[in-house]
Amino acid sequence: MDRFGNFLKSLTLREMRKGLGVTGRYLFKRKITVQYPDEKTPQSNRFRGLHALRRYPNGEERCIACKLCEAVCPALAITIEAEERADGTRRTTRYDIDLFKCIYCGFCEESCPVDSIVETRVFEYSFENRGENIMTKEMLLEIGDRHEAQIAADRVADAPYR
Amino acid sequence: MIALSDYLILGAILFGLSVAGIFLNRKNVIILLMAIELMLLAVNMNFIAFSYFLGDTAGQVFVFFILTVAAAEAAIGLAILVVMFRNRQSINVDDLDTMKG
Amino acid sequence: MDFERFIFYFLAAVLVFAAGRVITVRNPVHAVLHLVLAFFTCAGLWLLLEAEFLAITLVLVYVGAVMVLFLFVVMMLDINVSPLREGFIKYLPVGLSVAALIVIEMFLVVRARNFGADAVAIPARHGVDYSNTRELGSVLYTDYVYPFEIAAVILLVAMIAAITLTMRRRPETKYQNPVDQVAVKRADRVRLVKMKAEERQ
Amino acid sequence: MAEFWELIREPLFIVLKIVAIVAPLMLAVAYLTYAERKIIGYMQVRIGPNRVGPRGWLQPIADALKLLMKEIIVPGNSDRFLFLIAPMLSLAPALAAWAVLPFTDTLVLADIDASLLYILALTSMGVYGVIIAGWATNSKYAFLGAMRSGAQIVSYEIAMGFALVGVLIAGGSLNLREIVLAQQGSLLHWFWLPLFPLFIIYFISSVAETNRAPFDVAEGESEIVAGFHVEYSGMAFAVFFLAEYANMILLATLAALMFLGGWLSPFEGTWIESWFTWVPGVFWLLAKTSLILFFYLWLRATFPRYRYDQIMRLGWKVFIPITIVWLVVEGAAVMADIGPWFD
Repeated sequence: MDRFGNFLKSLTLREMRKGLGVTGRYLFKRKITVQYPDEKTPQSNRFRGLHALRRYPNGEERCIACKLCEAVCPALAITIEAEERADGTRRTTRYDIDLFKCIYCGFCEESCPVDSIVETRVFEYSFENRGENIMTKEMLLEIGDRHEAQIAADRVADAPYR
Repeated sequence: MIALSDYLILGAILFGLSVAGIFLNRKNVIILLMAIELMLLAVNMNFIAFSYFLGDTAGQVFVFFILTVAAAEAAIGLAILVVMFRNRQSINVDDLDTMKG
Repeated sequence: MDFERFIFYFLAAVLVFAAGRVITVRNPVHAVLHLVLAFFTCAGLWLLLEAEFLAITLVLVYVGAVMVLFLFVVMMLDINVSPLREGFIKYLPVGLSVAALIVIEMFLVVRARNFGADAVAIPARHGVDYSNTRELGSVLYTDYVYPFEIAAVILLVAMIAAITLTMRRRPETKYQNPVDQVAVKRADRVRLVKMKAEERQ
Repeated sequence: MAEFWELIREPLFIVLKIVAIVAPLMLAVAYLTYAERKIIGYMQVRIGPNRVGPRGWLQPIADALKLLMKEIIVPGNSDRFLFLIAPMLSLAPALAAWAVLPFTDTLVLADIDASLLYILALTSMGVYGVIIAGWATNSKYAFLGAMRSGAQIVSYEIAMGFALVGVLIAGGSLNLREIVLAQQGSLLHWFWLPLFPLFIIYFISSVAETNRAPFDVAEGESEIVAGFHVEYSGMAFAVFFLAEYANMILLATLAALMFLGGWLSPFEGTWIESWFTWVPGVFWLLAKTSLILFFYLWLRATFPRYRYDQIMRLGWKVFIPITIVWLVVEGAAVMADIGPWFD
């Protein structure tokens, strides 16, 4: 009897009709598409996008070339060279991030003792030529300057959980 | 207008070509099968030409039967060919020599 | 030269060309495709002879089924062509002369003096309400009904023969049975077991 | 001059009629792709293309322009001539079959007697484009796809042919126009009702015949990339695309003609019939065709791809027996003059 029931079920395409019913219902459901360039989904303040190097309010760059980020980077995307400056402090002479290697894990941000290297909310960027994927120190600092207000606000908002 | 002889000569040329094909490709079973198909086509051509010019449907009925039998022949021929290839990795007529003694 | 004549000579030329390529071309796949062309042009010629049903059947059965079978076999079998071409040149003179002999003999029989327009009158075209299919069907299902049934049996026999010839059971292959797969219920695969939690030591 | 006009008048008219059929067909193909993307998008709670032109209406034209401007790459070691001719071989039968399709009682390019047979013959030609493309490309994926698709098309043609035989028996003619006229009466006189199993089988086989989801193992993106047309690009690829959709429209129109009463009004024989007398018959045919095309898209949005052995099993072990059984039932019904259909 069970076999016959199965036979009848497959002959009358029961499962197929059920499936069609599901898709048929969804045809009339409200669409959840976000029209991307016009609308955007909300971002978390922990969003990990393009990198930036920050400065102190007096304009001095934060990075002290401790190379913790270089050491922790699982993708080996960060290259740092450092020298002593005239005033005796240690600062980087080169701070490169290869965005093709970077996996945006955020370890550099976590490891940084002075909150210098951070990942910003910027995610809409592109390269048109080879070599543009290497972010140099100047570029990173420039991004940091541009988005400092947002970066600082995100750090403050996230501070209770750290 | 086109006379009966035109169709018959065309059929004769087709037949001659397929005979030549059997001579030339005497080792390749597939081409042999195709030459036979071509030969049957020539025969069918004559049947239909006669049927039209003599106003008798019987010729077309024969073509119908030839088509069925030829289709059956082609199916079995190809099946044999596939089995032969499976056993000998070749479709060369010369390799079929187990009965030569 | 009227239009019909032009069509006839054009199709005949294509047909002879295609047939010639079938027997001379190196690659068997090309040979099959030329044979398809030959069948197709032949169907065109049959249309000139008011045999619509058979012309369409030729395309349906031969071009659509039999030649596809040929193509499958030729493409799937890994055939080494070069040893099969041996003797092509050697037999060329013999083959051509025999073929020429046959054609000449036939030509002597069927030439215009015996079967030309004067010997066999060209029949008038049928009217628009003439149906070749109906005509053929009425003959096929009355006078030739037994041969027709026998032809059906022959096809059946051929089908069974072809299947049994090429079928091979391969015991090492594993099969799935979709019927069983579909019929499976949750209860067949999952068993929920009630267990008491283990005592803490 | 007048003589010359006499000579070319008839061929010229035929060419004009062909253009009048093919041009709207091409447009329909273009907008079928748009409808497909929109409908499948809607079923997946997306909204589909909406950027090019108002509501995305120019999307198919943008796609066509893009494909036109792309380069046709011919792979090395391929059979160049066959490679280039294969797309045309798959498109030509799909277009040629339209010659015998009647749009209304009088509107048909060639009202030949064996039109259904002609269509069967031409649709069986379509497999050559696929096989030749797969072979000429000289690529393993393409060849695998071509073999799968060839076997599938040939197998499902049998089930489809049997379904058509049922229609022939019911209509008593091979002529499509007469088959439609035999369905006159009302909605219940159409052949979908007495031939319901054949209708379903015809529909599913036509999905398999056009290699569409859920029977699209021929192109199975996840296994063999795109099947027989992996190596095709630009316009050559577009022609394959065109052929697939033209075939879809052809088979849908055929279904509308054979099972859904073609250009006959669905309100025939009911009390509201007189309200719809002003609607031209072509409209009903188009509406029915669109309905069936919508079902194609619905299927694609719903079902996952069949496995190859399941496809073969369905074709040979399920469809063919069912059609044969139903042919016997139908034969008995014809002998017994049952119902409004077989008297």
